[in-house]
Amino acid sequence: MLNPNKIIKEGDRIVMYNGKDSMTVLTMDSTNVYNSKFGTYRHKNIIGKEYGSKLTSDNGNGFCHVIAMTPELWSITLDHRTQILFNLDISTIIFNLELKNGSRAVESGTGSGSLSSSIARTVAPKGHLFTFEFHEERVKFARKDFKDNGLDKFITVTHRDACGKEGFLRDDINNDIDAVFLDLPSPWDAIENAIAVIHDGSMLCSFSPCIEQVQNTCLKLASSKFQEIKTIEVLIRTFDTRLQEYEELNLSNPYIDDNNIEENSRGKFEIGGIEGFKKDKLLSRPFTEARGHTGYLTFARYLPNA
Amino acid sequence: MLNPNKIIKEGDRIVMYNGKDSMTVLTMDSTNVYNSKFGTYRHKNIIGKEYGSKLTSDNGNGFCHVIAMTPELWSITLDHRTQILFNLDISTIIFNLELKNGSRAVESGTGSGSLSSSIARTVAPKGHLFTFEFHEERVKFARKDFKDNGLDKFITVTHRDACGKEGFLRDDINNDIDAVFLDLPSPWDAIENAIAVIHDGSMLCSFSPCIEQVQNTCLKLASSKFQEIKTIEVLIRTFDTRLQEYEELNLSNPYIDDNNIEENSRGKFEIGGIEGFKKDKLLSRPFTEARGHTGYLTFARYLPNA
Amino acid sequence: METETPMDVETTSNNGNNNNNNNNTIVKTNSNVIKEGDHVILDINDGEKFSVIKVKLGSKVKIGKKQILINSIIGESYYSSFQVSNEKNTLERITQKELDDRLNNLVELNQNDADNRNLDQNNTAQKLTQEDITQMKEKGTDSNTIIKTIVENSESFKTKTSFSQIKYLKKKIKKYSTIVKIIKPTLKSLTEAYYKKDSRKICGLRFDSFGQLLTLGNIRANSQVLVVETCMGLVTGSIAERMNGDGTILSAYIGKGPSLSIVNNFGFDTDVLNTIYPFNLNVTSVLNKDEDISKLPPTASSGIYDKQVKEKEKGKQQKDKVKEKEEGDNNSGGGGGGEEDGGPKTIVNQRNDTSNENIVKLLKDGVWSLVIVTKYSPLNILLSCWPYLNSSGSFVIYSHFPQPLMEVHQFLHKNQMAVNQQISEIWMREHQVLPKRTHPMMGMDGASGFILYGTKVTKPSSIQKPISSPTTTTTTTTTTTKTNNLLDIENKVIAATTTIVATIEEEVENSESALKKRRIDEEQKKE
Amino acid sequence: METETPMDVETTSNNGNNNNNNNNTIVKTNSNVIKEGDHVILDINDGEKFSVIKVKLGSKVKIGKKQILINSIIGESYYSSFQVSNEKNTLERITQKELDDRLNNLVELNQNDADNRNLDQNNTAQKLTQEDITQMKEKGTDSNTIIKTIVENSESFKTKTSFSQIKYLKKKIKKYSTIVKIIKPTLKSLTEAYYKKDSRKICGLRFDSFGQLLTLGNIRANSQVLVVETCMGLVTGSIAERMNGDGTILSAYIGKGPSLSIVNNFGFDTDVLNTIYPFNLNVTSVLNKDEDISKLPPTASSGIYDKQVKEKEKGKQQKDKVKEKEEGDNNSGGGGGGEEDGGPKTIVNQRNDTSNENIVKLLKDGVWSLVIVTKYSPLNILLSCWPYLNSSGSFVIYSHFPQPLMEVHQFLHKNQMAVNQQISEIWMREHQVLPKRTHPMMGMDGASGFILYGTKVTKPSSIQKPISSPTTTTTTTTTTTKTNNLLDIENKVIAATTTIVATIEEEVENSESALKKRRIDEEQKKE
Repeated sequence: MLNPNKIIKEGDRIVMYNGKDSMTVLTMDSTNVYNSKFGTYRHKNIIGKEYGSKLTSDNGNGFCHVIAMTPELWSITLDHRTQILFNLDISTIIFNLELKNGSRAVESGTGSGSLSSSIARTVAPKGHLFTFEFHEERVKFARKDFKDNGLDKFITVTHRDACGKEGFLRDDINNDIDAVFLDLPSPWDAIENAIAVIHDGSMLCSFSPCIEQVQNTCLKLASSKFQEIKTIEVLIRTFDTRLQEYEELNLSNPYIDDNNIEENSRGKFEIGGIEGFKKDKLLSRPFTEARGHTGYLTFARYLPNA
Repeated sequence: MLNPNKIIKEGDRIVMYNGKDSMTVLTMDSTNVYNSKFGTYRHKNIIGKEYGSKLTSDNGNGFCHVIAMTPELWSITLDHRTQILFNLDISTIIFNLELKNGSRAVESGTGSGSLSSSIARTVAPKGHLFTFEFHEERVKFARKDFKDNGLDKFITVTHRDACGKEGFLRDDINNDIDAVFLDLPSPWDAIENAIAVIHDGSMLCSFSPCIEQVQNTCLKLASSKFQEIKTIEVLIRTFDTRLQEYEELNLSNPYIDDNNIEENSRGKFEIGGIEGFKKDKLLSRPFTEARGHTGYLTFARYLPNA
Repeated sequence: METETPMDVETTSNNGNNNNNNNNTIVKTNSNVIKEGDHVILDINDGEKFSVIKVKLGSKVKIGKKQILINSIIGESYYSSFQVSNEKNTLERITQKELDDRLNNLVELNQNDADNRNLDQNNTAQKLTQEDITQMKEKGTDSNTIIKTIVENSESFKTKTSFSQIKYLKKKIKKYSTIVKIIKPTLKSLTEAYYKKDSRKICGLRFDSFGQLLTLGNIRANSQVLVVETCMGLVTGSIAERMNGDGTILSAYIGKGPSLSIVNNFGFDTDVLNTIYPFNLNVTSVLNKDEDISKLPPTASSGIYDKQVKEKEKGKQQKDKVKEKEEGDNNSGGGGGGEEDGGPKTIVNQRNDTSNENIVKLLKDGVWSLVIVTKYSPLNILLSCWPYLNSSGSFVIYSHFPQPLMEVHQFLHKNQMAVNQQISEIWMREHQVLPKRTHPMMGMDGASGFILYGTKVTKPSSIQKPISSPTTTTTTTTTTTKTNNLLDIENKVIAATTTIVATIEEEVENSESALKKRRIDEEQKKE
Repeated sequence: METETPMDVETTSNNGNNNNNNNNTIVKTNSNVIKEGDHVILDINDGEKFSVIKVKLGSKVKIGKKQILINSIIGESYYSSFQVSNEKNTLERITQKELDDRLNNLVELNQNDADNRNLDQNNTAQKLTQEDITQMKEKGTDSNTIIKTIVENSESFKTKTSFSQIKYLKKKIKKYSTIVKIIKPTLKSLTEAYYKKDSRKICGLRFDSFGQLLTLGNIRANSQVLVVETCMGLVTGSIAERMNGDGTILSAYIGKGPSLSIVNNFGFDTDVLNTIYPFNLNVTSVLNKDEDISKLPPTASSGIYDKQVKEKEKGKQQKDKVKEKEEGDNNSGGGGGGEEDGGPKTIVNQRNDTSNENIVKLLKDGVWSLVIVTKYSPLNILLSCWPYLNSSGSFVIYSHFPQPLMEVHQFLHKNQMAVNQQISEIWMREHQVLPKRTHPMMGMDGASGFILYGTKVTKPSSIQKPISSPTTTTTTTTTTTKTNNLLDIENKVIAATTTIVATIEEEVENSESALKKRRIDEEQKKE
């Protein structure tokens, strides 16, 4: 996922793109064949092509764009075992946790591994993500996905309850964690465990859907030497942008000459004695179906000495 | 406020408009003079003019638009004695309380009378608003304002605590209230009083800034034979729309001929060896300073028999 | 005021001990009871489907695949719920409490809050096959039994939290039984129903934008309003409801005849219907050209006209026209003709004069509000109606897209035809308020549409004819004019705008600073 | 990796018991301590003002009207607060607890929650005049005493709720004393500081949009990125911080020389600075014309270059150029040159080769990400850089306005140059979380700006030269071309778009249905 070449080769994980709603992940295996309503593609015919190419299917009936994998595409295409964090929440978390190449981060729970993949991209290759998940099946799935996506070198998955006695303690963690992310039903129960692995100045983020969880978390943070406690909501607004057929009526008025309208002959029509014409106009509006809530993001910095 | 004539006459309340931030309310009195940084205007020179006219000041140095009063302009120009409800909240409240000419409504508290004026416009002339306010000074101000704006026939102001024993009971109210609006610190304490004056099918709305108030209110409503309980937030997004100077750089690329750009000579410039030109473009963006919260609106219908 | 029809009782039989402005009688205790002759909305399964019908003893309504007798709703309260009895094909009253109890009695709910640590992710926890369930249904098993069986065969149900269990049961109840709620048709309920059903038919007008439209349009009784809409009459009806018999609504249609079928569904009294004057928008266009108005065809009959009455009046030769009208109706309603339009047509405007001559007279008298909600480009419509809006009157335009409103805004601003203009959009979100589970709803309607409003003003000299070209950015239109002319216009516009940009800037900054100031004021007050 | 400078200790002295990808040493316990040589942000009175300085024993900073010695911050923790001692002109450490206690000890707070029933609305509750207060200040009275006196003379203070009292006191403390917080310069803290100070200098790039920009741009270590920005280097710096020494950043400037002064304020190590290759955007333009690159002037020196070193290298004849550059700097930075730029210049790119020849080589090798954040119209910039973005690479453009992004979107879509395109905006709100007083903040930043992102694709045959005319709506530009030509273009565009409209529709609907589907999936999972 992190270092695509320009040319597709055996073993690569690629995305077959046919629209935002129609993406498929393939691992290149020259003995294999990909079948879809967009045509049949032998992997060996894909291998050797440039990433980003528009491929024609083997029988010539369909086409498909083949693009390189990113954590964002991965989060769209993955099988949603749990609710996943949305892209905007992820980017806001990474920005405010001050992650970069070299950071050492802790996450709980792992869930579908969507945030984990994004964190790994950011902290690799010098840093590391330790992710904790109490659900055994999810641990297995996550480990496999990280390996398949070539992220396993940068992510360690631990099967453990973050609120339990052991918390985030591991032999390879030694008060050197720069950032902790919590997505738990009772995040306040994991805050002492977080404190055990972070250092002066580390950041913590808790994601919760309900305001009551936020209230408890903020109280716990305030009484645990955290400062800069801040709760925000971020929601994405996406726009439907396109050349749109738009109808103009030719009505007289005392303010502008309308003969320029009459000269336009594209798609002229008449309705109830009024003349009109159609034109293509570049219009944009927010999508009606939108996401009204994902969760509240609470950020805080651990400052035991300030 | 409700029945402006086309021509300004003695005693009219008008708005001197010089921009969204610069409006003044005047009551026409032919002996009076209006002085502002936009010039001096003798009222007698304003009287007789058409509403909506652009007036030149008496000394010819300034100008001003004179427009008719509306509840919206009133709410902008009034002296904010308390926090006022915003226009969008007001229109949402009126819509969902199903108010119309003929409705009988109860409001508490009166506050600055901003919502009261809007309700009065909607229920007049066949209906009536009974508004209750526990702060004596506000009662006096409100009565005066309603009279000055010609709304006093449609609004009765009562100086009373809505949560007190008497509640909304009056001789001229007899289980015939169609809609109740509550803007109180503890709205749940006024709900029994509201029930005493409404009828089967009446609507109630409570406005609260804090979520804890909403939680208490919803619990009380659910246990008091209200149905269709719904809490919403509405926020206005306003747009800065204007012809804007926009700079285009003339850079070569393999995709479009750029000679059409070079021919445009308006505001040509050069920066770091790159040629560019300025053009006016109609652009729009949301204002940076926006209102992030006014309050939660909780609506419910009283259905003791359903 | 007479009470000729039994519809809209609340309004027409409005009297009692009110202060001084009320010449009607109040019988509030009856106003919430469903009576014969009422128009009612049937809300089937909490918004799954809506129908508007006129209540008549003995009439049947198609719900699902069956014809259901509605007699039992007469005399009951509005907003009551009824269950469809599959055996008797009738509606049976069911209270909210019964619905709730049913939920609680159906199965025992979990008392401990289970966590989902060991929850199996594969949804293979149901032992019944879809076939088993279909069989039960076909046998006519009652819904409670079906649900109980499903639950008993669900492995995962026991591990759910009580909250999830309730959610699950509610879904199943909705799936296996039909609940009908009888709703009073009002602006609010009709807007909700049409928006849910197919918002395109009402130009996507969401309730909150609709509220703004009426507020910013300064809609009130005893006013004159000019409305241009392609929302099947919902906007005209909303204004009529607000005015409730006092005022004048000039309702311009685009097409062969008025397309106001939703006006019927309000169940308005004759007084209210008589405030509506439908006319062809072409009248304003012809009037603006100083052409002879008498050449225009008269206002054709429409959904809000009783066809039979009209036909009698106008004779056989009108028949073709009516047919054409119906086509026009369908066109402008975006496919119209759903079952909500199927109710018997009421008689409108028996007393008001909708002749073109009278429309022209009313237009020339002037209106205080101009309201535009159509699928067409708004600038030409606005300008065509502009001469009839009184100076200082309010205009308000709703559009799906911001771009057309930007053009109108710029045109009116540039030519100093309006002040106090503002383009806005609404961000609206619903909240789930439950103990320990309070949060905004996950789903949200992201598109309120856009509204431009403002106040018409005049220059000292009276209206001058401004330079042409709507804005610098309208394009396909502008670019096809003769070129010399075009370049001239460009130059003029550019020359004209440099100063204007400054003026707007000023106003805009003022408006930002006004908000700041208000905020400071408020904070000081809060102390 | 060497540790040549004491800056950015956390990164450069990074080692210890990590798994397998870490060849550095960790001394985490020291990483949060302020040391000589560190770049730090001084946050004065909670965002009232920011300064970035390089810490040196004995150096003074101007705070208010005084020169304050900063020695005392060395050795203290980052994010600590200091009070300005007016007597000694030094900074004195004050803990959060002390600040809180001060609030509580100052006066006795109200224990009962007063209501505001009898609150006098006129703000005449203060018996002290402004003159009295000024006199106290001039006498050098310490802030605590001033506040105490003000409170004692306030009639209304006693009637306030304890919550309002605290709010009131906090405000007064802020007004009558100066608290300085020492913040570590990072992408997050610098973005916050510059956004608060003058967001126009950084093109209005808000933190959440910035996060999206880096995520959607697929920014990561060991990648190649082409960035065009007029944000004084904040965007270039952000990418450098993320990459932290591993990768290549081609940073195109528009003007006489690089305008990257904010890059200095990150306090980057040489390794990190060496990943940045500034070059004149004109290089891509010249390269696209197949003209001789050697005719272009070399990359001029800039804020991120040590002037002295450069001058020595290039000789005296460059002096004029440096002056010009500074002007260019000011222009594109929107008035730049505030005190935050005044710190000593660090040395950048001593090892990397920023000759135009090497830039051309790096461009031709291709980049995986193209990031554009400028005040200029983005389409031409994007197209000029497009040949150097690898196929399947990510592009992301930030703009204050949606309209320019719509044009880019349409152009790339029409010519099938990109897939997975999306224009978006962020709605962000902060919340006050307090017992019984939880609510969203009343004030909100309503303008996140707009982002367009997408993935570059190529056609099977290799890039064809598409038809000209950016979009049908660009106007002033298009309309001034020769008319015959223009009409031709119009027709072509219109012909081309009819089919495209359908394609988009399909994709758009898919995307809506995808959201629906996901929601259903989630709900099923929740059960």
